[in-house]
Amino acid sequence: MTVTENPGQPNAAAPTPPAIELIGISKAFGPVQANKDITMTVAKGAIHGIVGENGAGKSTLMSILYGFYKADSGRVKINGVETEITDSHAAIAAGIGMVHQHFMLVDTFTVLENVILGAEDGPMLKPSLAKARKELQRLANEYELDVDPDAIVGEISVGFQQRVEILKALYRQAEILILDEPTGVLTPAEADHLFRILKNLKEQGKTIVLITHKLREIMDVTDTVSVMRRGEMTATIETATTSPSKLAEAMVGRSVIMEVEKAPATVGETVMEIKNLVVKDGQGVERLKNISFSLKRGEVLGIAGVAGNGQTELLEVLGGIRPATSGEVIMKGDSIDLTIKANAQKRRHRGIGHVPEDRHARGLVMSFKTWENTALGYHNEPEFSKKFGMANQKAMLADAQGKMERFDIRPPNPQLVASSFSGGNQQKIVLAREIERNPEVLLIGQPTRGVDIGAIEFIHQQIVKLRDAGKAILLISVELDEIQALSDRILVMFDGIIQGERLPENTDKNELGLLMAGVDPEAEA
Amino acid sequence: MDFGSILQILDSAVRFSTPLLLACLAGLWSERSGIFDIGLEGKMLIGAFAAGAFSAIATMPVYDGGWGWQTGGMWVGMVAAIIASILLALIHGVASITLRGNQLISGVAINFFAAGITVLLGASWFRQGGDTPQLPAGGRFRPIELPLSETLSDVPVFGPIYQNLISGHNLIIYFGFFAVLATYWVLFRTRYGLRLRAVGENPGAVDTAGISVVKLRYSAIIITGILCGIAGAYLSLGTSAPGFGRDMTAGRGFIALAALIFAKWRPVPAMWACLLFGLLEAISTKYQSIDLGFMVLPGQFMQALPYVMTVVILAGFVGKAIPPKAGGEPYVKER
Amino acid sequence: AGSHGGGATPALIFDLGGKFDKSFNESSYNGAERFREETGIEYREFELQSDAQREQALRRFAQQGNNPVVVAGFSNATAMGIVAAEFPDTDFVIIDMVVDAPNVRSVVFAEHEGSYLVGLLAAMASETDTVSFVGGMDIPLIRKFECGYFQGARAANPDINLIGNMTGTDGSAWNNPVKGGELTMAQIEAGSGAVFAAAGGTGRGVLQAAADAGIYAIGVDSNQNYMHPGTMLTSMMKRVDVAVYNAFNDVNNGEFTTGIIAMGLAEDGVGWADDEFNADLITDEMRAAVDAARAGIIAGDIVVHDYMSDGSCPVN
Amino acid sequence: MNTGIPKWVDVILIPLLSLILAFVVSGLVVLSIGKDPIQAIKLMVYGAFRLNDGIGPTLYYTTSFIFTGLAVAVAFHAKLFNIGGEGQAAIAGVGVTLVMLAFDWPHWTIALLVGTLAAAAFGAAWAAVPAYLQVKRGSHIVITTIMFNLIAGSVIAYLLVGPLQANGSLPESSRFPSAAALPTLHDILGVVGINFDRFSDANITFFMALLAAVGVWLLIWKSRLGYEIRMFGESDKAAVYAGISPVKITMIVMLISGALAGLMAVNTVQGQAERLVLGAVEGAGFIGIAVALMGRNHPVGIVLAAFLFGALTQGGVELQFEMQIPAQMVIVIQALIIMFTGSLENLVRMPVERLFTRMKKRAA
Ligand SMILES: Nc1ncnc2c1ncn2[C@@H]1O[C@H](COP(=O)(O)OP(=O)(O)OP(=O)(O)O)[C@@H](O)[C@H]1O
Ligand SMILES: Nc1ncnc2c1ncn2[C@@H]1O[C@H](COP(=O)(O)OP(=O)(O)OP(=O)(O)O)[C@@H](O)[C@H]1O
Ligand SMILES: [Mg+2]
Ligand SMILES: [Mg+2]
Repeated sequence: MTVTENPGQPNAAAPTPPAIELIGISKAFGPVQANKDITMTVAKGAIHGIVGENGAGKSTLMSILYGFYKADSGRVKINGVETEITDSHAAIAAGIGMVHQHFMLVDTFTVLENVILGAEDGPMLKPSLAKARKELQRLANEYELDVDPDAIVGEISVGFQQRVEILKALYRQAEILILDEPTGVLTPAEADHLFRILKNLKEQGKTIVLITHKLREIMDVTDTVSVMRRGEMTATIETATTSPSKLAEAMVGRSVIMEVEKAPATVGETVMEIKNLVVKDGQGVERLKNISFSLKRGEVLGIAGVAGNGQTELLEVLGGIRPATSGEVIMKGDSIDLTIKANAQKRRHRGIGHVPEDRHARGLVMSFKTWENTALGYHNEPEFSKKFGMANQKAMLADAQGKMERFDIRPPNPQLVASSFSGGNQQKIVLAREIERNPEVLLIGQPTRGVDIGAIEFIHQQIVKLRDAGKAILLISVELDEIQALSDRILVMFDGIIQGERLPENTDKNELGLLMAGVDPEAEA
Repeated sequence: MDFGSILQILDSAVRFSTPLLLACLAGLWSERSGIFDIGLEGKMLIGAFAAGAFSAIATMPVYDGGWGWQTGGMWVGMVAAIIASILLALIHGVASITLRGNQLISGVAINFFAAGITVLLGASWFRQGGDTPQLPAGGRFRPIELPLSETLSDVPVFGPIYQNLISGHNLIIYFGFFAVLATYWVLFRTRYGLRLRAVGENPGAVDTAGISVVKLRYSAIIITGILCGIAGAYLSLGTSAPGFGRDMTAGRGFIALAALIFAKWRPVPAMWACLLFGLLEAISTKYQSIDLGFMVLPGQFMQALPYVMTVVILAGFVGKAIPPKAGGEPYVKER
Repeated sequence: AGSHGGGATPALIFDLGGKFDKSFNESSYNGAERFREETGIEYREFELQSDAQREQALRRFAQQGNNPVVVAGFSNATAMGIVAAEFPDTDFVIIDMVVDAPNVRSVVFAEHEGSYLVGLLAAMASETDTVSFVGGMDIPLIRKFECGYFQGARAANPDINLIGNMTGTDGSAWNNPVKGGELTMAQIEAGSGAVFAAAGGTGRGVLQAAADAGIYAIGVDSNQNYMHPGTMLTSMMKRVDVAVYNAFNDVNNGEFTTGIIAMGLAEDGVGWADDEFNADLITDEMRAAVDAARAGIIAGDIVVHDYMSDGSCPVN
Repeated sequence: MNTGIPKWVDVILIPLLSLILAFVVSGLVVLSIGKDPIQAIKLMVYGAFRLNDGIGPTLYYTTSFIFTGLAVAVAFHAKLFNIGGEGQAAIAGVGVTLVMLAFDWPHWTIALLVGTLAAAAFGAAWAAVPAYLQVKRGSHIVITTIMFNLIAGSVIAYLLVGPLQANGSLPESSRFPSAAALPTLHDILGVVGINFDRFSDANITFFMALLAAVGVWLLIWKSRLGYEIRMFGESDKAAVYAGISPVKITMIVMLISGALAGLMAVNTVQGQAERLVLGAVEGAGFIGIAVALMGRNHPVGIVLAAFLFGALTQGGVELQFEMQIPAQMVIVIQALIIMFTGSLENLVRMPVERLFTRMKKRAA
């Protein structure tokens, strides 16, 4: 790191220089221009938000500031001093800390070991660990950041893992803290706690940059906000002077209908009955603890809950991906094989469609062409089969072409591999495949995660259309807004059980949030 | 079986296990840093060759083109072995760290390369079909009698154990056991070890902590090279077959790998695993066929025993051996 | 066969152990070299790398007009049988095995006789009541060495303990000195005072282990006495070099004959190495005994059982 | 990677440049042992393609390498690294021997059919155990297949000095009945009037190998099973989501792979040696890895790469005969080819890609 005094810069007598100044930052990943000539200023002691569509370049920009990526061009000033950030080491030395979207923790290490990694005091571990233990105690007291220093990081919840990340930054005496989508994995209560910490930090004079998709959070905690679009910085505004819909418009470049339009549901008979479902994972931990509910024609049953409370397992058991430990699922009078012999293809034959939570890992084969992906799971159907075990590739291709047109998947070229589509279009490929089979029951996990606002509109419309065609839909989402907007009935899951059932018109975020945290407000009352 | 034969078998087991142990620890360093290494065999082989060749050259009479050293030739061999093995390790490093190539393929290539080049060079240097000349006493590591081994030999039980089993091995064997402790200590007690373990689990965490992933991994690979070189040197300088013979590693690199998995990438269990494999080899050497009463296990069965046991152990007793999480995959920040 | 008027264009094929195995390949190399030095005629050579190359190598030399084509090693019998039939005008020589064809000379050695002599010496020299044997690949030929050796040892000392080990069952057994060393150490632990290695390259480890422990060792095929003066009691010489030299020479002189040639003590085809390196180890008494035994065998007074004649050994 | 380089660069230019690099370094190795690399390469080409006794052995080796290369490739499509071709082929040789010695064969066609089935079955069986251990017990298939190679060696050594040994002194089986002998290329091409190398071991299995290549192409890219195999290889999670059992697909793939590796025994044991000998596989199992890598796991590439490696092997014999360069030279060349086309591929790929992106940018 080289520090050069800028002669044009006012010194101590003048007002404090901004904590962060990014000047003309550009960055390309191969053919992708992730950041284009970006300039941004953050005042010292401010909480600054950054919003933008998926892939807009937010993480890239902050990773450059943190020295994780190297910018192709541009300059950085920290506290008014031109600073060359060659790597994360230099960033740390300049007082910058970052909590990455995907945590950078060593799962097999203890909290303490994770905290000192790279900030040890000498070649031997013992003294470093002892010192860190004390320091952690102090930080915990000061900022409400309690964690057991000897816990193995892989075994604590994401909320605590995030605290470890913040502790790591504070232990390195960060004056500037960057948080990349910190609330995506938190319960509302945990998120509130986080924001309290952030305000506390702000009071101590620290500068905070917050990347988030949730416009409400921007409105609640930030002082200023920047909007990014396709690698460019389109606006920086005082938060007080804007509104969510204005921000959304700035992000997408057109006005967005933020409400889902749907008629009241006409609910029919029960299609699927889940009774006493229990699922244990590989370590023998119960992930689903005796769950029962039923699903009816013509309804969207929303399952709310913080990620990791059993929703994934529920979806996977129903979708035939993992066996159940015990329990029963009855579909139209016949029970479904939940044993190890369960098989997702058989489920599809029974009329169960499945849009998985993780489209990258499950829903698509990223290196497969679109026409191969639109047959995924249905490749043994008669229309895709030929004699002697051969595949009818012509039929697959024609089928893909049609789906791409009907779902407005762009570019509509079935020969392109899945990874060359944007997140929204990838999700549309999965949806087209599952919805066009016209399943009796459609399982949908996180339908709009990482999907831009325009695509969200379309996807929501499709879900509602399927419901109106009299099909049953089980929707799992960590986004409360989405659950509230789409569901005709809401179940809240917490720690493998159904914590409560509500109708959307009779509840609010607050109550759902409490349920998601394992508290039943009705029971308490 | 009397006490004497038991001691003899154990003694033999220690000798058989030493090259395995050194190679296993070598693999441990590499894999703990996130670089899979099935090229241990090749690095050992080239180490054995370099050791045999340079020790031979050092001790060969001057008129034969050697240096005419009477003693200490083995140290020349040892250094050569380490250098040769490090060079191969660096090729693996460039392939898997810098060029982000496939680590398995790189390992396979290195094994092939070593199998070929040792014979080519050996045949061209010494004209003995790829073998090196027999080494004189000054060109190899001789057993060391530990103090008091004669004096204590009369003490019942412990005396013979001390004299035969503990004393009377060469320096490399003692180094092997020292390396276990050193590996343990460095990995779990020092800053470097912490970082190294971290880079094998999550290189992103190391990178964002401001430490160079590349440097850490290269350093681990070099340690792997050193240890493999010593393992190879043991084969040509430390056994009763002084000198290099073609393909003399005979699959030990793979057994060492199996031991590493068996030990779940931990140094002390690695030692036990290697001793177990050494013991199996010692038994199959001493008992060439075993009469079970109702049938005789043929010699071929005894020969295959270490391999069969490897499979059985991997399948039956290891449980789920979870390798360092980042192992095998190159660290790619920007695609 | 044998119809050539003379003038050899000889070719020599080495078996898997390689040209410098300190054993019979090296011995055949020495024979060929001697021929080259004496006659100035160059010969062609090929080191087999795999079993599958046997036919190819024989055929190639025959095809290119080499004569005679000589190969040492029992494993070549089948290939020789095939190729010899394809090239009836070429003279072939196989050593250590009999191939019944009109253009093949098969040279076999009475290894059991030579082994008997070194067994005698071993038993007399051993400072313990045990002598031992390390073989290479477990095949009848090596059992023949072992059996002769054991008979000789018993003849010298009817109470002597005998230990025998084979290194392995495939080709790698000829080239595994580490295992050879360990086998020897185990034998020493079991009391052996002299060890005979008939194991090709594996013998290197046997002889070294014996030298390290200070017991007597006996080499095989070529004279290996020089390797560890002081502990090398002797070597069981098997004059493969003579067989090769004779084959080259006979063709060169137009005197080549086919059929089986047996080389025993009488023909000096086998024997024990007696040179400056082991002079101090052989006492007069030993020399007298071994000379007597040699004479007895040649005269037919002593009959050494040949393991390969019936696949069994009278002593063990 | 989506840098959008033209396909021909990806499948032809880059491997070719890597190959050239491998040969350049091989030349340096030849130089380092004091021999003339130019002469060596001339000899190798001459030795491998000479009509009377070069191309025949080359095709014989090619046949084996096609089988083992396909075996590796099929497994690779499921991201399984089958290093066990060596052992699978060896055990397949036992299968061939058992059936060949069991019957009096009325005609070679029947012998070929049964021999093929036996080879495939035994090869598949030897692959089944590591496959099963991988899916059920999590034993790393790379290590178990290596162990099974070594164990196969012992099994064969046992059989050849024991139950299968023909006469008292040689570790080999009896000769197969002559009616089981497969027609050689000399016999076959003789029918159409071509006088092919009379002594070469190349035989009818060469055409079987080509058929197998076509079969593998159909399997991997045209069949539903192949679709499942590729899907499993690309993403095991997506495969489970699509209703594919990892256990089943792993077993099937390894059985196919083992069977393909086993087929090379028809070439070597039934076609060439006509008896079981020690070391009948001659390292072809390992070479299959290099062949698959070079051939980009595509049958067309594999056939070409197998031919290259066959020519290398036969050319290497020439080096031995004429320049006294040990056969290990060929192993070194193979190693360098694996290295440059496999693990060091980016050495060539990165600059080439950069070049093409720059050219594209300039064009745009
Ligand atoms: N390491 C990388 N290598 C190559 N391309 C990348 C890399 N990281 C990001 N990109 C690409 O750069 C662009 C910007 O990505 P970035 O992660 O900065 O977006 P983002 O605004 O943070 O999105 P999100 O809202 O999903 O977090 C995207 O097109 C992405 O595909
Ligand atoms: N290393 C990388 N190389 C290439 N593309 C990347 C890389 N990292 C991220 N991307 C791409 O950048 C975009 C944003 O990345 P990000 O990590 O935010 O994932 P995401 O799709 O937004 O998932 P999440 O649901 O976790 O937000 C994605 O399209 C992703 O594919
Ligand atoms: Mg991001
Ligand atoms: Mg994101």
